[in-house]
Amino acid sequence: MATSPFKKILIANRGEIAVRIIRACHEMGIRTVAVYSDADRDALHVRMAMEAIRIGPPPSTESYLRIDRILDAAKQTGAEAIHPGYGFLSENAGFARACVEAGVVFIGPTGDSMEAIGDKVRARKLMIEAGVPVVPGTPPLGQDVDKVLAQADEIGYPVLLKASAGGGGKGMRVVNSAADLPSLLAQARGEAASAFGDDTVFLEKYVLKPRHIEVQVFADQHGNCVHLGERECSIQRRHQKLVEESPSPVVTPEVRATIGDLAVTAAKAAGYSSAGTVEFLRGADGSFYFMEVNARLQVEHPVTEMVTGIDLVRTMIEVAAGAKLPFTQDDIQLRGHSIECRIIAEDPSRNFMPSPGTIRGLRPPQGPGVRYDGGTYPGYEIPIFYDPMLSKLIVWGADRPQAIARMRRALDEYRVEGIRTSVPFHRKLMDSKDFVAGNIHTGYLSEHPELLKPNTDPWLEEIAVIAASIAHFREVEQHSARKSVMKGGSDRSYWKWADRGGAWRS
Amino acid sequence: MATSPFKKILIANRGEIAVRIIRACHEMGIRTVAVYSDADRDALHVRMAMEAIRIGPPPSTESYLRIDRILDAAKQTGAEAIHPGYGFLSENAGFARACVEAGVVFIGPTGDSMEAIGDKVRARKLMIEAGVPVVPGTPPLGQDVDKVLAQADEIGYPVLLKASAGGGGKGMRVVNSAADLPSLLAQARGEAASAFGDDTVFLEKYVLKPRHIEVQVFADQHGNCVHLGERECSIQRRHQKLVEESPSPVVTPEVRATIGDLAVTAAKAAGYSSAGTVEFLRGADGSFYFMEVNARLQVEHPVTEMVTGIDLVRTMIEVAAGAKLPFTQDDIQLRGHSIECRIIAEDPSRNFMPSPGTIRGLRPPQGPGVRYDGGTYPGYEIPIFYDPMLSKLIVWGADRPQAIARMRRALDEYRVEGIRTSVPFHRKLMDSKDFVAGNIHTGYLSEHPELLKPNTDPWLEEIAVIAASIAHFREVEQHSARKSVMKGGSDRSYWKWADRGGAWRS
Amino acid sequence: MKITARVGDAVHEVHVERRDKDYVVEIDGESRLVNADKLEGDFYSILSGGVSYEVSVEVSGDGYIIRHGASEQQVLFTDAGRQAREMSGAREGPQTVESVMPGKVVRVLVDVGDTVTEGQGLVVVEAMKMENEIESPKDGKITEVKVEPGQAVESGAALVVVE
Amino acid sequence: MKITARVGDAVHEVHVERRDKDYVVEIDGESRLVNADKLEGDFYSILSGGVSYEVSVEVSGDGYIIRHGASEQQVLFTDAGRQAREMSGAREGPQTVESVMPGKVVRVLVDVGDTVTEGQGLVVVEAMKMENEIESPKDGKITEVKVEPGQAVESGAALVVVE
Repeated sequence: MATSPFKKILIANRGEIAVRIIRACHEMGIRTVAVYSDADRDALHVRMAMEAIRIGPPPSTESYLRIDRILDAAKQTGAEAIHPGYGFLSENAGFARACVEAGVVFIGPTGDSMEAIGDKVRARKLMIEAGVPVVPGTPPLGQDVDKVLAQADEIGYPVLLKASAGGGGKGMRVVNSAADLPSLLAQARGEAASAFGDDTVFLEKYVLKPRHIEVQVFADQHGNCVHLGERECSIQRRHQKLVEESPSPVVTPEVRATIGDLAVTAAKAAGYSSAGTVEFLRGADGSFYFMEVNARLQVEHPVTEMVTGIDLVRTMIEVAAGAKLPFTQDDIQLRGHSIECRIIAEDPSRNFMPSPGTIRGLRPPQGPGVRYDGGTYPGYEIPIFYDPMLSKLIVWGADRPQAIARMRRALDEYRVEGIRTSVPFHRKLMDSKDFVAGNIHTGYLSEHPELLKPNTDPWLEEIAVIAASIAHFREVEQHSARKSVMKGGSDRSYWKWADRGGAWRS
Repeated sequence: MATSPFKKILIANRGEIAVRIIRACHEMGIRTVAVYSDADRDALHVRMAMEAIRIGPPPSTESYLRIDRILDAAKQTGAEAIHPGYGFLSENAGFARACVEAGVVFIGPTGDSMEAIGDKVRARKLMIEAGVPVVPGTPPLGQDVDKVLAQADEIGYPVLLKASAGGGGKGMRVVNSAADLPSLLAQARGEAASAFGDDTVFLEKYVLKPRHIEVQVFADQHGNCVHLGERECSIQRRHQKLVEESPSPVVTPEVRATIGDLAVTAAKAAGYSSAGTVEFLRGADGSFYFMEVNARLQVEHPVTEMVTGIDLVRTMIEVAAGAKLPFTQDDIQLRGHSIECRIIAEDPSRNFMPSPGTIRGLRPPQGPGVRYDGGTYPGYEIPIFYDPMLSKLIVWGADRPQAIARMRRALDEYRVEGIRTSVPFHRKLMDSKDFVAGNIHTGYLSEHPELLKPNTDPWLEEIAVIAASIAHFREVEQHSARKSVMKGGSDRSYWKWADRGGAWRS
Repeated sequence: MKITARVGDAVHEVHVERRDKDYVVEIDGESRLVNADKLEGDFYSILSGGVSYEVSVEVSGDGYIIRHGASEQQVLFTDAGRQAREMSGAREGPQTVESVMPGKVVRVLVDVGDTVTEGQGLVVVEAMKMENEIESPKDGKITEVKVEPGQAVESGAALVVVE
Repeated sequence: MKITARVGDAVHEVHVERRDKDYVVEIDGESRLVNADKLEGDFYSILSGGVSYEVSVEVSGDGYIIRHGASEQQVLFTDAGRQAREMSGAREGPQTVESVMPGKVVRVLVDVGDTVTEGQGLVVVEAMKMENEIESPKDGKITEVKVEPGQAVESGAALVVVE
């Protein structure tokens, strides 16, 4: 606390995670450097950072994925370290090495350990050698489709296509039959190439009704490594997480110790340092399969922070500067329950269709037990080039029922105008019997499309008609009044502009 | 959790505490009824409650202090219980009894126990009998000023004038010499009468450089009573708390156990139930004097919630419905450190002059470890009839230095436009060496007027001039542009209105 | 003022007038006195019969999106003639399929002359790193393709015509 | 555009002009290139020499209140004539003491003809449950009392005149 480990840190990311890291730095008395593409001149991370450097045009391949420009920005500003956030270059071993070569500390694992466990194929091999159960699967697939078909036959359908280089469901496809395989293979490769610049994919047995449960590990550069409990992330759409919680409703202290030890073993074997996540699939029978390691900070890290009381970003920075872990395994005590909802600019009632646009109005929820990690503000126009996540809404409660009740309350307070968001979906989910009982799996949402439909309470329809009618009445009334102020003026479109939110941004 | 203790609760309060209680009710699945004066039709608690009943004109004596109207509202809406919040009728034993007579549960202690320990004079007697050290003082003062002068002489100057009926510094005055006594006595009586409807005051020895440390107690109706640690509330102006924290930087676990037991003994002796606070003065020598009991929820309850993980408002509601305390003394574990800043609509650089007006813009701080309990919104006009507190900004950190660092960061994010607030003062305080070292006492602010002065960094002056100049340039430019849109129109004042925030509220 | 409001499939006849500081709102013949204050942004505080509603009212096309709690409801205001047209099936005849969001066309899945069925994918538009298939609103034949891969499109841009 | 800006006691000569999307801001002869985007409400994002400032700019009387972090700074724009008047001592002659806030007059502490000293309390105004003494801005004599106890006053209302 007394002295900051670094004087200045560059954040090689955007959106809520850049803001999250900037907050941690400012709390540590560290100056911050934001980088931004042309689409992000007015983004929140640029506003909040102490310095800001433009790194290129909107497409991430020309900006946030440009190692050379990011290192230039670090050199130009004298940043001593770089935090990569998640996504973009966060699991790029080449970037981690380039930082070291440029004399800048990379806040994360070394390039070597990243490659050792970050690559899914190599990680599987590592786990098999260590005796950790893994889901049956293949090495990277070749270009010969017939051979791929044979490999799939050997595993048995359904199979899962996965990108070697990335996470977050990009380049991932479920294949139910041989007939679907060629086209889905092409799609997966295309998506992998555009998301990670690498079209390598592989096949895996598709476990039915699995739960996604992951363990947070933390290691320093002195050989110390602990786990910080698990997160349950089974509520997903298109293989992307929408809701996460800690602890998992099905993990007992004994199971936690078992999978926690397994995760620590994996991290130590790879010479890992910094924060990392070991992902498992849990079958309906309670068996855990190793899935992959995310060699970076996760989107859902806040639920772990809420129950452990540990600031993961702060600790990453301290550990990157060479500090020993400030806690031992015995120090880690879980208190209460935390849930996170990823609020995305998508319309759940239209199958999560992207809903970019301008956020006209924004009221985040507040009050006890509510944490809001946002990356937007009123008047902000969401760029179409990047991830659709607007914010993470995180709550803490003394137990899971209290946390769910608090999340309901918080979602009811949360208001976003101008675009459609996942808020109505999240609210319905918090009322669903299965979620409340903890009976979920990664395919839960596709089995429950009713959760995506809008609410149709009759009283809600009534108040909606009342409100819309009064608003309309007032608009007509004011329009007439203003017309007379104008003394016959006719620039109606301008008035509409002035009335309908022009003042948000001028 | 399974079933709510009440179906509907009326909140006999306004501002942030009404909002706080509404949130707790909604999390428990309880319908809420707000009451409001004519000045509060558009207040946040009215917006957020499920039902809202008008109870009279703006002055609190005609609205929030009107027992008859509040009970009428409860009857009209079928509310089964009333939460009084703090201030107003919260420590009025007559109100507590009137609720019971009307068949409505009063969420707080019984009228009898409230009188037994709520009245400062009776409470002192109770404590003296129990052998708890108290500050030397008098019974309620009579009208004979000469007799009062004699009583003050007996105690020895400086003495403190205090209202028997109330807290929060209302009707409180420090008297340094006999010459000042008559006019200060009149002032104290006037203020007490207008704040509590009771002008009874008494004298007390004024302890020099004392710390204000209070213990949170919680009792149920079954004889169980625990303490939830202490709060340090020594940063005050005009005897009103501005910053509170838990734990206190000077209380050791041993001292905590001692004063905690003392507080529990006091609460049990009075047959107390619900949440209550036992206030102590701590002299520079480490000795504690009993000061008074607040037989209600305190403004600063959130810092206790943050370190204990216990929702005090929820527990008050459960206990009022007859539930046993859901925790024992052994269950209470303090984790980390929490600080609260009371953000008030006053101008610190003009000696905390009230700064009422319209909140044109509002951006509360967000992110990890930040809790914001607010009672306002952008466009809200702060009524002149009530307390100037806008919000409570609460942070949690793993230890005190982290909590202070987080509060600095949160204050830097917090923006209120249209009025002056205490934010700049709070920010300066968080940097002051004495505060950081925990070396504070209740007179600290009057000894450090430099904390009230605005920041005068040269770089801040430079950026202020740049920003103001560009804003001015843009305004002039836009004004010209619009003039030409108007084709010679001259309604300049209207345009200025439209440009300067008219869209906040129309 | 008379308004015809449509919520989903339901149609309501609404009449609104001011009475002092309040509004009298009649919906399908049932009248109620409503106090409604416009607050910041799109927010309204509405008191009706002692019940308090905090709603936000967003202007959207021909109507409004009303949000209450985490729920949202679209209310469309229609005049009688237009409503009749819509009811009698605007889906007959040639129909232009529009992009429902700004983005980049990554694939065009049909050619002029192709026969398509309702729900069949026509064009894939990428936005926010997500590929989205724009589907055919009805069975028919493609008479026009107005975009090509790589092209940037705005929300509402014409993609193909189905007849 | 030329502006004279006053911050506290300091006076700065400022020149602002546009250059493409940026502004050239010269302060007391020192020039810098500034990129400034106006965002929601009163917020500006300002980039100057790679440094990022998020400020809010509130219009206030003859100038602006600029907020950066938790700090605030008042910047007044004055023309030369007015500035000269103020510098030469506007405090000579009769001066009307105004209420600095809306509230209720609870006590008037002086009568016409009283001699007062700078800082002496003249009128007590109550707002937000707090009594506030309005003080005399200078030594002088009360020539007029414009309010009485119980009276409601707006911010800026004349209370007394000191000469």
